[in-house]
Amino acid sequence: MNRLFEMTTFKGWDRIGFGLMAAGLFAACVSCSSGNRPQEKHPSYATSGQFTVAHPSMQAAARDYFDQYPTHVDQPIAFTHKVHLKNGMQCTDCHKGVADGPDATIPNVQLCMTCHQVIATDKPEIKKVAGYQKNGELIPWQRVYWFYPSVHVKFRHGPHIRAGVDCATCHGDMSQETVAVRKSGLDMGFCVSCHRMRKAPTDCTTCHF
Amino acid sequence: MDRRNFLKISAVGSATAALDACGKPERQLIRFIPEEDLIPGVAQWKPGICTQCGAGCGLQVRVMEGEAEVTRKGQLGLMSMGLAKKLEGNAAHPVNHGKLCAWGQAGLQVTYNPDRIRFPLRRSGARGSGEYQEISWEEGIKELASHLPQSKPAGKHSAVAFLTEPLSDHRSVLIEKFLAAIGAPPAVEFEFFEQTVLRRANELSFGHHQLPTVDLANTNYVLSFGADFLGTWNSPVAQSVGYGTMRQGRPGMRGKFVQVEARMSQTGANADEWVYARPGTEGLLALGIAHVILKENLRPAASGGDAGEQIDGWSKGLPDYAPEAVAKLTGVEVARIERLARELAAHPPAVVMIGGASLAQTNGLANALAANALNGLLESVGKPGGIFFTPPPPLPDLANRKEGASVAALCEGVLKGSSPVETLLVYSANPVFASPPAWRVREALEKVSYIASFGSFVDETSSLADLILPDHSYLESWVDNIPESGTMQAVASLGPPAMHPLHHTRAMPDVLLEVAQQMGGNAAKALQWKTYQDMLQAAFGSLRSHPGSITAKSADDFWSEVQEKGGWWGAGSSLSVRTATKSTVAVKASVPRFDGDAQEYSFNFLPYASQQFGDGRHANLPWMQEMPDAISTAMWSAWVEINPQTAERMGIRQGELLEVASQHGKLQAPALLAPGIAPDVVAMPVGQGHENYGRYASGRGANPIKILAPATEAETGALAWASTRVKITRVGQPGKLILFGGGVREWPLEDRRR
Amino acid sequence: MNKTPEQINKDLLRPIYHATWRFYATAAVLAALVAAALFAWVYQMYYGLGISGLNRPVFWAFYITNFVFWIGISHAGTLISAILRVCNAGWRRPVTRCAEAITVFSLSIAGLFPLIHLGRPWLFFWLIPYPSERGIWPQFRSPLLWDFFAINTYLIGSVTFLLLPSFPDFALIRDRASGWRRKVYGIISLGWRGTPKQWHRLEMAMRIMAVAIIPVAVSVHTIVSWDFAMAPVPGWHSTIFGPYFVAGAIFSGIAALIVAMALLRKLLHLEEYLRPIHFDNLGKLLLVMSLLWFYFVFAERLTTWYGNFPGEMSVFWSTQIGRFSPLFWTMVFCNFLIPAPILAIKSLRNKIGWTVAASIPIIIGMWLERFLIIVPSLSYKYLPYNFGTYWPSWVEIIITIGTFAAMGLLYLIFSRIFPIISIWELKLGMPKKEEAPELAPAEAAAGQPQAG
Amino acid sequence: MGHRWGMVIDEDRCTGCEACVAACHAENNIATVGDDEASRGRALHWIRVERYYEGDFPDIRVKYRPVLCQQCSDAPCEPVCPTYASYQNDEGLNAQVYNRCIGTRYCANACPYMVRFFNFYNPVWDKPLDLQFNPDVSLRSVGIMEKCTFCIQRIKAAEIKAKAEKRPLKDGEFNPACVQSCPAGALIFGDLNDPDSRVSRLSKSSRGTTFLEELGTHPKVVYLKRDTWHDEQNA
Repeated sequence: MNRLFEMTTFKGWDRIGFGLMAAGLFAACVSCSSGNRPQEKHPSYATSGQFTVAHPSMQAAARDYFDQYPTHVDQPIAFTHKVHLKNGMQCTDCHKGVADGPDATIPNVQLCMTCHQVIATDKPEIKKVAGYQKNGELIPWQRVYWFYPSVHVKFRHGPHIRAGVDCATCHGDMSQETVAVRKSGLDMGFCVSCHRMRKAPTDCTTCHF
Repeated sequence: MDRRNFLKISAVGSATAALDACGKPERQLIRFIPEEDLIPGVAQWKPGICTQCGAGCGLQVRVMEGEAEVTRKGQLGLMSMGLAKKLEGNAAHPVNHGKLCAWGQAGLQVTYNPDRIRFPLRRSGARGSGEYQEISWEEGIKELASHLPQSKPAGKHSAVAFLTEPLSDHRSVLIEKFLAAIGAPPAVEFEFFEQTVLRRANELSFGHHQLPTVDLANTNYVLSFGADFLGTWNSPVAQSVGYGTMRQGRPGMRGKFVQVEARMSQTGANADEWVYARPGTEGLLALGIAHVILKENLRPAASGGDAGEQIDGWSKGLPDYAPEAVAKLTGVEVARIERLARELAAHPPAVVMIGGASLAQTNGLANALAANALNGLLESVGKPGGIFFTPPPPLPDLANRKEGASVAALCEGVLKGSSPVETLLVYSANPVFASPPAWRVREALEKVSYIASFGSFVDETSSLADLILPDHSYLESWVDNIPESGTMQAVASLGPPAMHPLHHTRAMPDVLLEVAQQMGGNAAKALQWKTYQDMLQAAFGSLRSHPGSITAKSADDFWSEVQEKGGWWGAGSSLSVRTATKSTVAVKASVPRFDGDAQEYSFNFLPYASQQFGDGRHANLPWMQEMPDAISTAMWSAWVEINPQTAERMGIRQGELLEVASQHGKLQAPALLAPGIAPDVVAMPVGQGHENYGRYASGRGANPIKILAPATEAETGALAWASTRVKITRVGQPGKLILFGGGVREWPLEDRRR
Repeated sequence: MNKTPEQINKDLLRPIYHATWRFYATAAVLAALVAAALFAWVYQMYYGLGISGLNRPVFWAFYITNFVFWIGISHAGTLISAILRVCNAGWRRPVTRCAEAITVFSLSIAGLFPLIHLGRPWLFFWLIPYPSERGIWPQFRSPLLWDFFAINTYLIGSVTFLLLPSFPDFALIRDRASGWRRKVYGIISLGWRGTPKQWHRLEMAMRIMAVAIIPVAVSVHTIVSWDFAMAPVPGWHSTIFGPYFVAGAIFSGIAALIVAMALLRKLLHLEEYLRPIHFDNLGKLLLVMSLLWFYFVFAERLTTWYGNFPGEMSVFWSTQIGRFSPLFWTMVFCNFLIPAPILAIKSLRNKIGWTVAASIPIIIGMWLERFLIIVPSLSYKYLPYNFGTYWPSWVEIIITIGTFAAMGLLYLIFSRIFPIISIWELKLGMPKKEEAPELAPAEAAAGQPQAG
Repeated sequence: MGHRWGMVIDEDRCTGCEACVAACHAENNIATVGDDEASRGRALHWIRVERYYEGDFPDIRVKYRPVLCQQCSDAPCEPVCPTYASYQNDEGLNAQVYNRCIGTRYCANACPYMVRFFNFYNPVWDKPLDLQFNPDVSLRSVGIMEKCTFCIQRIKAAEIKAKAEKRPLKDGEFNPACVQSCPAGALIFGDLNDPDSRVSRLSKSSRGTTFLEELGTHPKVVYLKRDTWHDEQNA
């Protein structure tokens, strides 16, 4: 049977609105947005934090229903991964949590400034960073990779790293990237196909609980 | 929250949601740089102490990164900080061995309660109007200081009173020193289910003015007179742990548990044999049993020891307490009294407990002494499987603390004008809610010219305050505790703050210290510590020289290790029993007096500590409100338990609204047909009926305390809260009784052995 | 009945050409009710099922009751007309089409309820087995999925069964009409020319359909009954449910048919066509079903009571003497004690008024029966600690009413589009009908047998 | 051989203190529905302590029975779910996949133990109560069935940890919230496939029964019946 699944990939078929879709969609978002709001994390959802069903808006609900995620997010700082990686930094230097924690963690402005006290202090972007630190604020990074609460997924980076999954598999080759963009939709098909390939468990409760 | 409300909220929710959508990221809250370095999603476990009841269980707090709305430099923003996510017992702690009760679990909702006071408040409206305005801590502290006398006026007490819940930690020391410095009388300790009687009895019988520790784990026979020791009495978790072992922990050995009471409690429900004795006659029954044991020479009278000496006619074999006589008074048949006596004697070690309503009678002390004497006779004092007294840790400050006046006395003084109070400081005690009407606490407080409260919540008492300086929650502040019972080791628990404060609050001890500094003079001299932490460090430092759980090279090591371990516990367990301080008169067990004559007020009224709310302090926790009570399965309700036969006789149906009237007031509550209650007794849980205690508790159910007679225990003057008689009338409309389970009798389907 | 084909055409096509103010009035009222129901449904989706009376333990109630009830009604048509067709009962001819119409409409209404009662209706399509990259299929062991297929099969089948014999009549209308009607009916009559070949094919198709639809119809309601019988719930888990439901379905179906026919007869003045004989015959059928139904109920109750399984007794007693007993005994009255005597007495049975009087209680009674199968069993399921009860909310009530209104509305509209009585079959039923198939094309086109 | 998680509940130890109930709420982000909803029978308690009376006053006894999902090996709730939201995972847990649930509530009807709970409304938490949410457990939304998971988040965490440290899981290394909290030690959790685990030894006790055994659901929760006291002297 599994062969069949792999052969037939009608992406997004299930998101074609059958008869009820309009009403359902309406209901989906209004009813959902009536619930408890998620703990605010930019832009609108928490992936490591709490999942709730609350949609901040109709639009978000529609996106959720159709499994659409924005690929490009405008960030407060034009951060370039390319340069940092070229200068011999490792992903884990900034994304500290990735090895042991479930989250990769977005670095604290303090961390940026440990180097940028001295390095490239004249650059306008760096000045902005310094500015944030001076106000005791974090840089309001916008999340690039996140899930809608309704997918009820508990993703942990740790096990994937230990299993030798290369960061690039999901996040693309960052050494060629400037500002991070969502490389893969990270829809369930994406995850499952890889899990099948690597003989990783495909039991629902591996990720959904 | 009712449905209409829900609909409203959801409507609003969706509206706001829609708005947010149009918002640009800039419009969202700024995010401060975290004050601690945490990896999201990775849990840390920090030690703490549970203060939900007096038992003083050790905690492990699960702390994880989360984002909370906080104000910094007057600006609202988000900050990633360590948040307590789950409370579990501290496995190393001698009292609770890693376990935790429902109240303890719900402690999280104290910290995260939406009704918490978030910043200092000064009264702006009339007293009790609940109109307050936010002020800064500096203002608050200055204002408080200005209302305290600089130093003791020659000769007499200054007119300052400090009202607090019973504390067995260094906060009490701090308060005591503070009050002494400003020449105020010692703090007035108040809680509704006070243990004065039992402490006094233990002092008389065994020379220990404290609650007993029962070694259930090793006992073979438990006879409990109304002690709800698995639910709300003394140190429930410790006792439950022992009980589990007593039942199934010892292969081939299973102790028997007999419960004597008038209303089947959650504890009584577990008894192998449940015995009904008329309320207040427990002492008689105990002596009746003792009589049989003595008569049949199952134990020598001498073994009664000091405890026995207290009882009139002990050495003569208690002639007045022949089973026949006792049976008449208690309603327990002769054969049963004799059988119980023989069983007790035949299954050492056997232990006797007394608590709850048996002590809250006019003859409470006599009952307690009788039970103690029986314990003595059974040679179960200070022996494995018997009762012990937890030795105090070597902390000199805590050793001899002065007893304060009672709330009743305080109020009387204020109302009579004999001892007026100008300034009253209130700390987490709520006498306005939990005192009989005859005490007139509210009027008394209204006559007090200035009241300052350290409460975290607005409740019936603190809503009368002129100034509210909100305390941290116990997860946010330095906590220590010296358990009075529940272990055979000397224990001094310590809990450093598990998380940063959520709101603009300050720990009460630190506030006191600061006030003292501001006042200067005696106060500043007496309280030289900068913070409560310093005080604790100094105090715990003295433990280092004593043999105990921690051996550290340097004082700093010791201090840091005490913090990691969550406390210090002394080596070995002392089984010593002091010689009693004999009372002059020999005690006679007797029948109690009740308020209201038996004809008109035909029911004994038994308030009892609710499994959900204790004495009412947990009523503002949604988890507790929605947790089904074990016996009634009720949620979000208050009810009157009445025997089904009686109900049938009076034509009362389940959930029907009843009016319960005593000589001192009346209340209305739905009827709950409880098969486990005597036909001439009605019972009601304490805890609901708050007028003003946050959104979850306010205006819900009725408060049984408000119809209680001010009757007191004859010897100790403690409130005899079980000595009121009431009459029941049908209101003739359904009450709001929410049951999770059906009111069900027999087991539905027979389980078969496998 | 001795009318010329011309008169027949006139009588039977009248409703299609002109409608009275009464028609529009009723239509308007019904439409309003349907709108109300739709609003209620949206409201429910907005706030969630909380606004219904559902609770723990009664997770199913009004919606599923309606579902089963309408499925039951749907057995009116196809099954009846098919059986009558197969055993070639002549008197069926005027009855068949209204019957088949009932089937189609009630079935489509019934089909809505599984969606209405979902917690998250906007994801209902996960019931449809389609391959996806996630490699997830529906649970084929679930009776709900069987339902999904059974109902769709039956719907398709009965629609075909309704349309097939309509083409000649469409053609008839087409040929007699002018203007837009001519166009429209021209299209929907799919080029029916009445050639012998077409007649022959039609007859053939009808025979096949008639035979094929019967097992489908039976299976549908059996499967619906399995929604309950498959779950280990006291009062549900019973082998008798298959036949029991089918019998009940036909029972309620016939009752509905009788009421519908009576209404049409009055409203569309079809007195000459729907004659007492039809009601009398249907009445006989109804009597048989009533007796059969009673037998099933009795058998089911008896075995339950005799078996005395504790889990089931609580449910049993709740319906016999307990909380639900009033409903239960009402049901027995409605389904047996009232109709059986009426229908048993010939002098009453052949009076249309009386047969209708016997049928209406049956419809109510059968609705109650579905309710009594579902709710008591859930209210008294095994563990007394969790016993509960149920009271419907306004939303559920309005939606229920709305579906009845929808039925009526659809039927009204139907009567404006279709000749409510199959004209050509009626004519075939008349004396000298035999040569009808050999009609000359020209005349056949008009669908008129040669008047001798 | 994989794990097969099971539980033993010793009714002789259970005191009806309901610590398990509170612990479960704290661990699993279970919503409190409020009094009005509760009175409609929509309160969510993944574990409850059932109370049954025996006899009449004054010779009356009570039987407590903590009831949570029995994690049946032949679960009636599983085959009836049309979307596979309710299924048995490879460690023998009756899993409920929230995102796949469309809310037919059929599973709840099929379950004889009444341990499945439905979100009739979207759960609402008054801020800042939501700060307490356990990030390892997802919040359920309106129209979704939820039930006891044996604290699967703890199971997964422990398994991941053990795998990272390249060692097998130890018996009693972790426990569901209810088991962890139970003061009297009435709840014992463990791997039934491990013959030496405490739970599999206890499950063979002569007092052992399973709940509604006659339904053939083969639960993985074993109840040890309440013992009776007998006087060795007189016996």
